[in-house]
Amino acid sequence: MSPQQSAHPSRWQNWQRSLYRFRQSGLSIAGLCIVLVLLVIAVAGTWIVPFPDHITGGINTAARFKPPSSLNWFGTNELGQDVFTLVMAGARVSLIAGFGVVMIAALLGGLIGALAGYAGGWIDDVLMRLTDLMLTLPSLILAMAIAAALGAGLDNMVFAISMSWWPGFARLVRGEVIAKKEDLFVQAARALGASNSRILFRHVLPNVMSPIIIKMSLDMGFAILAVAALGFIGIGVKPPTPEWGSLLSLARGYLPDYWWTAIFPGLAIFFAVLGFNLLGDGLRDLFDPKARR
Amino acid sequence: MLQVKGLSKIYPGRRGSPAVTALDDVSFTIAPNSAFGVVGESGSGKTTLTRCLIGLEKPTRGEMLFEGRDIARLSPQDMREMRARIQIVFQDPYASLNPRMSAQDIIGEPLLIHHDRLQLTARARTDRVVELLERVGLGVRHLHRYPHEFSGGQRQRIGIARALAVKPQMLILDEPTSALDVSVQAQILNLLVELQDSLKLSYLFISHDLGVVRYICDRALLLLHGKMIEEGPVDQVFDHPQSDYARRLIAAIPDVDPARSLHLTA
Amino acid sequence: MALLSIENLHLTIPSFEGEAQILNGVDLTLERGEICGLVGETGCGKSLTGLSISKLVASPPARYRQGSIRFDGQDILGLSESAMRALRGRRIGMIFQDPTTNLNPLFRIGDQMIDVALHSTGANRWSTSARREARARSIAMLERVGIQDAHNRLDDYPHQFSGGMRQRVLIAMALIGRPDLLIADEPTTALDVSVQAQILQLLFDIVREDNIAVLLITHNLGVVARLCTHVAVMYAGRIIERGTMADVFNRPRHPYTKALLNAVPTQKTRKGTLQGLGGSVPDPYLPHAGCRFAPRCAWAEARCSEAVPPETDLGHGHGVACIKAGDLA
Amino acid sequence: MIRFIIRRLVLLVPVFVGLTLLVFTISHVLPGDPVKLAAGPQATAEEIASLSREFGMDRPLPQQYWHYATGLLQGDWGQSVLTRRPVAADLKIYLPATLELVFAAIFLAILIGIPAGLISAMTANRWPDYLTRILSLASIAMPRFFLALVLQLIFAMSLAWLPLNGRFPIIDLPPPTITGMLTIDSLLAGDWLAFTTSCEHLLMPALAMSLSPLATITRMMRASTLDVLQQDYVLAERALGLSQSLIILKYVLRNAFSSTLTVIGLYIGWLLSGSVLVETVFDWPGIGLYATKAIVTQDFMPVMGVTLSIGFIFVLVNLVIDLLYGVINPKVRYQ
Repeated sequence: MSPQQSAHPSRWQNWQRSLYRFRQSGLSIAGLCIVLVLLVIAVAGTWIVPFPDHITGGINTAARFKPPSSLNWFGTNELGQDVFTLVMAGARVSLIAGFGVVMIAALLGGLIGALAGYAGGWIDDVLMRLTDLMLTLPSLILAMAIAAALGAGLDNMVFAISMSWWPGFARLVRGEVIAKKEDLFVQAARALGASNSRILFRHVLPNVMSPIIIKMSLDMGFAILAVAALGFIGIGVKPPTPEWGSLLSLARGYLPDYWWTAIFPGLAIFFAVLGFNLLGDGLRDLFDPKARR
Repeated sequence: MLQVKGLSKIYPGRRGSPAVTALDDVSFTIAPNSAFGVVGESGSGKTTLTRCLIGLEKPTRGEMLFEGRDIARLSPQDMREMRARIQIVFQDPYASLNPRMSAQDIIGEPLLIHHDRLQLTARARTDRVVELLERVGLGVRHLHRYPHEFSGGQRQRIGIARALAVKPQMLILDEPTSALDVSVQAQILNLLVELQDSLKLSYLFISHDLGVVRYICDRALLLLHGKMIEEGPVDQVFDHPQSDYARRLIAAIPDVDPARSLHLTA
Repeated sequence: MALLSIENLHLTIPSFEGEAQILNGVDLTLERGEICGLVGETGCGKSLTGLSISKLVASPPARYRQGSIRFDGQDILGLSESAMRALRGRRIGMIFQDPTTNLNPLFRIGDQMIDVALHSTGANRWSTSARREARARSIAMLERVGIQDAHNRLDDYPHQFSGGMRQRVLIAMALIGRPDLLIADEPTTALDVSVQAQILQLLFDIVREDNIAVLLITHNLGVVARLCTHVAVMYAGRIIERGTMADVFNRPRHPYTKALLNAVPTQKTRKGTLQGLGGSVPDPYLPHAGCRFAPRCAWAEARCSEAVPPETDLGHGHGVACIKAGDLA
Repeated sequence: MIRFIIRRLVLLVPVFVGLTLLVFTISHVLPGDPVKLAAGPQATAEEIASLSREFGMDRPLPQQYWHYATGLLQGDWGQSVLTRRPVAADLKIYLPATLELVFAAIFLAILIGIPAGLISAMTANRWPDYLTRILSLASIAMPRFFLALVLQLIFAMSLAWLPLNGRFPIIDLPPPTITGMLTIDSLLAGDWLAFTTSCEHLLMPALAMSLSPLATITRMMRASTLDVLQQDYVLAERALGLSQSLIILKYVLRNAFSSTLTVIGLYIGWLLSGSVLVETVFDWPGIGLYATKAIVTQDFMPVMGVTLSIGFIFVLVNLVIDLLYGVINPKVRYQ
């Protein structure tokens, strides 16, 4: 039996057991479905939406404030635009923004955390003092200040939020790297004469990936929440691009009689964040079965 | 093979706590193809000694001459080359293997690290790994398995195979069998004895179990709080110890001898 | 009637891979004044046997398929949790392996000891006189296990004690209720050799003075030889040899006991003479017919794998579960 | 113990200095010119120059920082370019309102979260555990501002049980301000009516803000309780015959709570910075609204004032949490 053949049973068996645990928890599956639905909407949004012209600002004042009906599933807003269309289009903005924030924060924070954790000594102190200071600053107000200064726009908003988001990753990665650095197999590698980069990338980081991935999926939800929050305060994306937060903020003025213009964007945010939270929770059990009893 | 002269290591006290003397003027020599035991309880300094020998820590005083060259004062380049000649096997079989690497990667890694000297092709490396697996009593079927699929004894065998990969002259064995069950320990001890003869290795064997040290080693050294209490051939150290600490320690070892039961001696 | 008697105990624990057969018919009896060493390698089920006596194994999910545990005539498995609690601490004491994790780090030693002392007499927790009396008893017990300046040390925290000292505190806690049976699961494994010798001596003195029974669970044959009066060798969830320590250690009859004793390098073992034991412990998830040691046994025959070998008595309590026991001199 | 506290207080000084430096650099690095905005679109270059001189904007940055930092020490937190009102005065009005909201929210979160986490851990994998887990996952996902809207829609607009917004009805007589927190002031003044009305106004916004920390504290408490339950000392305590309730309420609770404590500290910072969301829905006159107005007009003195005050409070609160941790965990105390 050649060596390659024997490879498959062990690795496959390993994944099979983890998938069994993932499938076992209904919540994680629900989370996965929500996230997949979101992805589909974000990608194919403009084609499958009933009133594509509304996305680019088209209005239909005759049909103002229609309650939810078979034609307009979520009713229409003050400009007669179909709320369902706007919410669907909003998914793309939120997902892109959320993904952008998490990626920038994970890369920047991860780098700083890994460097501080691995190098130790004064580098660790300096970087960590800076990270702690950034953490004490109120993240939302900081993001608002940066976004307002740079002017509205998706990329400015993503930059603004990620500036206050990276310290979370920095602290996580630093803690994990410090813990892993003392593991025996890392010392063994050092005793073998392995170079620092080899130790960091071949031994330390692969064993640190799972908590980072879990945090990234959880943070995706919270990043979407932060983007919507900025939109809600009016510092978000330039109209007419639809964004859940700004939709909700506009709709506030028309409560309680035209409640649907507010409820549906709000629910959209809620389900998006819930989806990523459930997925993150499921991944945590997948990677670290001890975590959940 | 290895000459240690007046080795001391003092850790500076931090924030008001007093300095700690981990090693105090330790000297011994290990002849080629011989096994030298270091015995001591926790806090006796045996781990510090290991870390100094493999260059993870710098000693405060003293020399460690390996084939005439002092390990502590080697240039990084020479140090890397030295690392291929002295290898270490750790105590905890579960923590000393990277959980995300297969047995092939683990054993093959030293061949990769010292590729500049060994110049082995990928095919040659795999053959070398399979040969090492068989030499430690495992086989080609274990090549692609991950650490969590091995028993404690099997993992320790992989640790030994990894240490042998770059054909070292000396192995430092840091309590290799104390985490294992009795029957598995016996298998590993026999493997080590056989490897020493066939590969002409010299061992620095660290343990708190006098029975194991006596079985494997020719000479032994007893450490207490970093100081050398006894040193000499195994029989002389264990049968006619000079210091009363050694006598008390040897008496305290629970030997599998019914005659020494508390019920009889009390 | 024996203080403790376990008869044909079967225990299974379900998990992802299936139903693990942990205990496969354990029989064990223990009298006062006896120190019985329950010896076996990792995974043979010795710790779970100990925990079962004090009904600390959570069932569900674990399930006792057959057999009984009788302590002083009471059937343990049938007892309710509150009835069981009345036994724990008062009639059955228990100590564990790692002293660094067996004391709650956030509480003073006194907090826990006084609670245990109050429980052992069933006194009212809130009455100050009961608490003062409990504190006095705790101090007396700490001094008895060799802790100086006990009344001050009572207010110290666990991290201010050495490993050996902490094990002494745990022994004091287990004995404050004057139990008749002490179950010790690897009590000295985490300790240095010199500290281990002191703890063994302490246990020996206590058994002699209080005439209590001790079940010592360990994988260290040396500790058994030093402290135990009787020994029961366990393999794959079953006791395969039992008897007085002298009988079993001087004239082992079961092949597994022989292999274990030969595998320990003693002061006199010469290089190369150590016989290892091939193979590995059987997988608890696979059903198994006949003697579970057969696959690794040098003297195994066809009939060994047909039926589970019954235990034969070779004279004054020296039982061996092996059909060839008679002729294995 | 006292030495431990003093050392920690001394360590705060560099943190405060670091904070002021960081906030100052961030607000000056950002583009946008508040003076031009404040002077209005038609203002001539001359008027803008005089205005910027008046506010010392023309001087080099290090000098400006020195002026600002020394001013801070004497209680002069700078002036708003637009309203010319001293930032310190504004903060004195708006900060207590937000603090009242935040502490009410944290109080609710701890009051419900700790027992809920404990119960859900004790009944692991049975219906109360599943229910709490689903509820807490949902509440973490619930955006505060959306929840505020929904609460307003139900309890204020349709059922009219609670006031729609605002902090205190203008018609009633507010209690004399001592701490600036209406509920406490009315209690101190013994004015029962004022206390009930201020509580009515406080309830919905506090609830909206507390849902997410409540859920997280429940999850943290559940995870740490489960972790503590697996520790050897819990098995040892059971083996000694201690009753389940004694073990849980005395021994497990303190261990589990000590690890949940750090989360509470972090959440106070999160609440302080996110208070604007709930304040906008309920027109609650807190620093969130004050900061947003300033940010939109790029009037960075108030923004710096708000950011610094939140930073200081966050640092102080975390110090208190660390000291509390030291009380619970003796090992930390002796370091």
